Amino acid sequence: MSNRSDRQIITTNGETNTSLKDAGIPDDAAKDLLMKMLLIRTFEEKAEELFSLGRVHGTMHLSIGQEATAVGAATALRRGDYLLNTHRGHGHCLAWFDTNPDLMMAEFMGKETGYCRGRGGSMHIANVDANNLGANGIVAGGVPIAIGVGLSIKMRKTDQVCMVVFGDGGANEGAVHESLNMASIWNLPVIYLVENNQYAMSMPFTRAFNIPEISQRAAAYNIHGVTVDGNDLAAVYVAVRDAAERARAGEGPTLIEAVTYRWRGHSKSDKQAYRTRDEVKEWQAQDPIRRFAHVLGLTDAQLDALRQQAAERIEAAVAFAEASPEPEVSRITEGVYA
Amino acid sequence: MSNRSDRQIITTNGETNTSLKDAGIPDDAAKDLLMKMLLIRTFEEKAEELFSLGRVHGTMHLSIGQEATAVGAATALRRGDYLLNTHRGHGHCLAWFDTNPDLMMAEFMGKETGYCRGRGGSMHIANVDANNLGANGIVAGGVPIAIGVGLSIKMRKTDQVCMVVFGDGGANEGAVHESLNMASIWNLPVIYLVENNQYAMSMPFTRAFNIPEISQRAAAYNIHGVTVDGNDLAAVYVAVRDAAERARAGEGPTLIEAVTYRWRGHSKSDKQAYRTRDEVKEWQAQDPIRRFAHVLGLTDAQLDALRQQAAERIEAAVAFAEASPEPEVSRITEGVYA
Amino acid sequence: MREITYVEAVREALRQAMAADDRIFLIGEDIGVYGGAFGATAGLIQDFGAERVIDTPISEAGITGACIGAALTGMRPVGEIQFMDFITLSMEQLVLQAAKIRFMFGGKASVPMVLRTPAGSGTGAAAQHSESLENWFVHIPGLKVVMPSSPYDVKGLLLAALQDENPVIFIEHKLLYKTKGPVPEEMYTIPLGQSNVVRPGKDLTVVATSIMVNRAVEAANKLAEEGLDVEVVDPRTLSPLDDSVIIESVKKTGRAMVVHEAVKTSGFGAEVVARLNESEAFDYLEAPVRRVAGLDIPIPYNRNLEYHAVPQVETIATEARKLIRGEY
Amino acid sequence: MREITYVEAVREALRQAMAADDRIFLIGEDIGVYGGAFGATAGLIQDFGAERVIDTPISEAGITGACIGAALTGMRPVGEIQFMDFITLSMEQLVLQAAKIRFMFGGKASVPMVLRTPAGSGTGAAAQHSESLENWFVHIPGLKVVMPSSPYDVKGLLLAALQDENPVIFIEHKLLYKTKGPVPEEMYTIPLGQSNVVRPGKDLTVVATSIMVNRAVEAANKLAEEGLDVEVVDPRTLSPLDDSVIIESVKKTGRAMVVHEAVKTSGFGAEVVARLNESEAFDYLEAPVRRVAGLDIPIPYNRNLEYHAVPQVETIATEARKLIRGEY
Ligand SMILES: Cc1ncc(C[n+]2csc(CCOP(=O)(O)OP(=O)(O)O)c2C)c(N)n1
Ligand SMILES: Cc1ncc(C[n+]2csc(CCOP(=O)(O)OP(=O)(O)O)c2C)c(N)n1
Ligand SMILES: [Mg+2]
Ligand SMILES: [Mg+2]
Repeated sequence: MSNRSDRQIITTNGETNTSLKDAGIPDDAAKDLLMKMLLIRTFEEKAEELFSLGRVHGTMHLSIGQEATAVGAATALRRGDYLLNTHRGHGHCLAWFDTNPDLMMAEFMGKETGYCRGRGGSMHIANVDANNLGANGIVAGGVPIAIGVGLSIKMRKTDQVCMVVFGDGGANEGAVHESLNMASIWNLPVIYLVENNQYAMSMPFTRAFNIPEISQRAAAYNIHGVTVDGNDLAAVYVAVRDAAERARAGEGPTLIEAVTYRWRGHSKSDKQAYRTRDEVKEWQAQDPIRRFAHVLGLTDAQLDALRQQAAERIEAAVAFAEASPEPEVSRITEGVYA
Repeated sequence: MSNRSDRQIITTNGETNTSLKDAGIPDDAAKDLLMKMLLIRTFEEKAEELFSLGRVHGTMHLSIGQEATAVGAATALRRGDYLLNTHRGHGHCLAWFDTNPDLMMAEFMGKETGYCRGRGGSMHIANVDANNLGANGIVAGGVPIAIGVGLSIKMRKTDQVCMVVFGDGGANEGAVHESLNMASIWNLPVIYLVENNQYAMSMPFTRAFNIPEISQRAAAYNIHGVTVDGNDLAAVYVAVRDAAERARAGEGPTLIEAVTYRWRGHSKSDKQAYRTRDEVKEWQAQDPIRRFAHVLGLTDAQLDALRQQAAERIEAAVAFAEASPEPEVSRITEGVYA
Repeated sequence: MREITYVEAVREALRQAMAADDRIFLIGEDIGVYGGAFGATAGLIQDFGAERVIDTPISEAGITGACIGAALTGMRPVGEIQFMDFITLSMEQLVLQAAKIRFMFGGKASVPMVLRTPAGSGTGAAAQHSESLENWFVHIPGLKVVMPSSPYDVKGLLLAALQDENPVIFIEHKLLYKTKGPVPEEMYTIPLGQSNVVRPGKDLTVVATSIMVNRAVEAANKLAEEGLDVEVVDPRTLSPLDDSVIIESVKKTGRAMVVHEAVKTSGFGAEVVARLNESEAFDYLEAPVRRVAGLDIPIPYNRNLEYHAVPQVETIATEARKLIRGEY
Repeated sequence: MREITYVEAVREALRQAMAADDRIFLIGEDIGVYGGAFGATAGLIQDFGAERVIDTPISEAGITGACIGAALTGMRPVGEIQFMDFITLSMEQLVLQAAKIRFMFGGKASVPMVLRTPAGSGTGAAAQHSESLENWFVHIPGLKVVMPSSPYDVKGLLLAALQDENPVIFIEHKLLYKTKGPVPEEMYTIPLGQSNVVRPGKDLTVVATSIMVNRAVEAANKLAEEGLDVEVVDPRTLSPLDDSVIIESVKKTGRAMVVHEAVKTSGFGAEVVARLNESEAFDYLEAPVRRVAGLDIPIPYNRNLEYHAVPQVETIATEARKLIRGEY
């Protein structure tokens, strides 16, 4: 048993990055990964801007600062695997297979051309054709669903895996307990990725938990548990890759805790009275994008050039979205039933 | 942390009983405890008889074979402490403070004189005056409620504790996860007593769990966890007494797993296709009542005499119940609102 | 025609559907060797194995999520919630996920799952094992709600539900399981969303659901001896509700009564009353539509109280008589 | 009189009640330093400390259970469910425990708790953050359901709920939080179970709940310019429902309309229609009672679709006009 729940701890100290060679990530591929992180960062910065300009309504949850977890995780999986995403899901969605930023931005802006025809919005973006089963407005809402995806994979006898993402806050929902137990007793090919970004809205991880690492809970179900530096792309990549290998080999689920930090407020209406500017600054010093650029040995100029490329791609997405039609009110009742 | 979740394992081998001296149970008191177990056994044997004679309707869940857990646990607590009980709760109810078998039997038979005026029945017997907050028809239904009782104790600054009982099956409900976590982070005076009687209806413990002991889950919340021989009254007594002491000292909750066995079917409609007669026989050989009588050095004749006394008390309860009036239909809508 | 019980009809539908479509599997508590709390799945694990008849831990939210995830990825799950009361633990997954996923995803996904659950009182199991919560689900767009009253209907409706692309809440009744009736051996479907005139009559329309259909028919037969001619309509599918049959019936009889076991306040009966008011039947109403339903109380344990908590044949007959004779 | 906002009135009621009764405490997600998702509890943790303003992990069933256990043992808990949608995770504790404990225990226990939660759409948060599920709870005996529409009412009703011995579901509306109105500074209560004539009129009775009361009054003022005189009745407490005021009003006006944001099918409007049918008001009805409610769809994200998913002032005015003019 103990061997099934041994935990490799990787420090969040920005200096100690997992080397790409150890991770088995070829340098040329690495550049694309950096680009993906930049795409996420610029998508969300643009989303923020559009929101403050009043060009989108509602609310949104930005994952700025958490890009390494999203890109590291998706990169370790295969086209055909499944994703169950969270309310803070722009990053995972953009990092996932075949995602088109145009359709994402169109959905974000509530347009008919969006992934969900403007019916879902930021918290519900899905691309079912690519087995991206959607973001979820309900904390841990996708976690029980992962049981069914895992069962379905087993029954269809494919070698797919299902990755379900949730937050530190979500980890305390009862449904997570039921899901982890069922995945364990049935040995399901499910990867539970907990993004521990230190807060659930205003609730600090340290007050919502009486344990130092969420991955310790894996032992309660006798499954693999591991805590990794969520700001170290290669570290996340390794953890998810290993979990996927085990899952495909019929060795069941893994609980991965990616330790990271939310740079922005929880949502647009957050005054952040629950944390200090200094704390935010400290974590920003570990910017996963700069860290990865550092690993790739890029100069600031080179990084800025890439950032510029990303920004252009996102501008194109905004242009596409703005040129897209609004949903027709006459079709408002469509899509309730099949 | 480790010291908070160290687990003393006590074998279920019938020969190794915890000595009363070690447990600090005086011999004279011990005799009353044996009597309590006999009262439970005879109450349930009578309940079974009344049911088969068609004199009660509905269903019931018998705890025959689990008496040591009920009596050992209640004995370790104080008048004024709280009990949240299960659907298989006759034993805990009879073992609790100030319980009157007459009113219990009357409730079981649906009479106006019953604890719940015949509205609740076997699955809902409560004696709120004695802080027995009731049995529960919902598996683990009392577990979230325990959080509130614990909070209330803390806020009222009393030295009470709350014991919530649930089964191995109940332990896999999501609400248990939420409750254990909240009790841990708030350090609540709650004792979680899991009666692992090897089955949840037809589901064997070994198939519903991928861990050898439920008490291991205490570590997921950094609380005390212990597994004891649920058929060894003194062992249960010691575990609950220690948990209560810690709780009163402000050291928070404990998860106690009492390993025992359900002799009867799950309910009256159980063909028991999921287990063998031999397995049942093996466990019956560890009859907690005989084991305790053995510890007390009683002869069979002496034990039978006590059994006779218990039977007479239960007969009196039946007589009281049968002489009691039925609830009046004209008062059917009473008690919905205060 | 061959007669079998309601529970046998459920089992036969499941067996035939599983044999015909290997995407279908069953998941729930004690549905394997135990055969289900009421025997609905008895023997199926022997026929189809533990991979397709899956016993679960006691985790209702997990069971529901398992159905949703499997349905989203090409399977046809049939979940069992052992008692309808426990569906209270599945509400988030059912209402916020299963019912809304298709709409939220712009119509680009579907969740073809069936959640079977037994409702109703009369078993002496008291307030936490006797719920009739169907109207909650009728209130949720995206869900279909089926409530069969006979062995024939339960087989045909279950087979139809298993072919439906939407999440279907399939509500059986504990006291109906042992009732017998003619049921074809072959597979057949009763389309969801078709009300059924169970007994024709001209003096009064009684719209009844689940076990109340049987009680309404019994009451109608009694009243027939008094020369009163009652029509009994069984919606069978509460959502989507086929009110055309009900409206036509009321236009003919001029009087209507709704009967259900669930508590009266904000129960399904209110929706039927409102539909009739909004329909052309309103002008044909010679008296206000009456609701005959469960008392606004939890189900009591005591057998006699339990009996009086929900409509019985006598209740229905008395109310119907009054309504026809204009004694209000 | 001093004017404050709806959310300030909620906060003032909580602050005054907590100062007066130390059995009262607050428990929920982000209600402390954050002040609640909509600011309802802002500043209370500073005044009363973390022992009486308890931030919880994200565990809605746990929050609800915490309220029940505390209420059973002498406290007066006020739980907050951050969005009404998430109450789907509390259903077992609310419906099978809180609502039934008193009855199941023969009337020998009580569960004096208040569960506050914001409902409704209009914030662009889409289908999982816009639910209006009040009618589920009206269907559950043992629960009380309150839905205040003004700053004055929300303070008086919340103070009354805090004195009630029963579990009360207290439903606020996100779009009402910023609305202003006159509110006395001192403590006062509005008894639960009293409907309120918000605007007198003689041509039509509009029964509206929560934010629809404001929209109905606005619509009525428009129609006044056309010489149409609409009476608006706000039940305020949906359970127990004081239908006497509604019935009297309809006997006077001869016409009735129910307006709510929740989806129409099996919504609270149906119950009002049924109550009117069963009452003496039926004979005064010159036209069938109309329901104006949310479309039978999940709330869409797109702002324009969201706007059209629920009744707006124009919708109410148009329907009222038709009803008065007999244009159906
Ligand atoms: C069941 C449920 N409860 C509460 C909320 C409101 N809410 C949305 S996000 C959030 C915090 C989630 O924290 P965490 O799981 O750590 O994810 P993060 O936002 O930090 O990425 C809360 C309380 C919700 N959406 N669903
Ligand atoms: C939420 C819920 N799910 C299912 C049931 C039906 N049920 C009643 S007892 C039981 C088995 C409980 O097993 P366990 O918790 O081990 O207690 P035991 O019966 O063994 O004492 C089940 C499935 C229930 N009452 N409540
Ligand atoms: Mg977080
Ligand atoms: Mg058990």
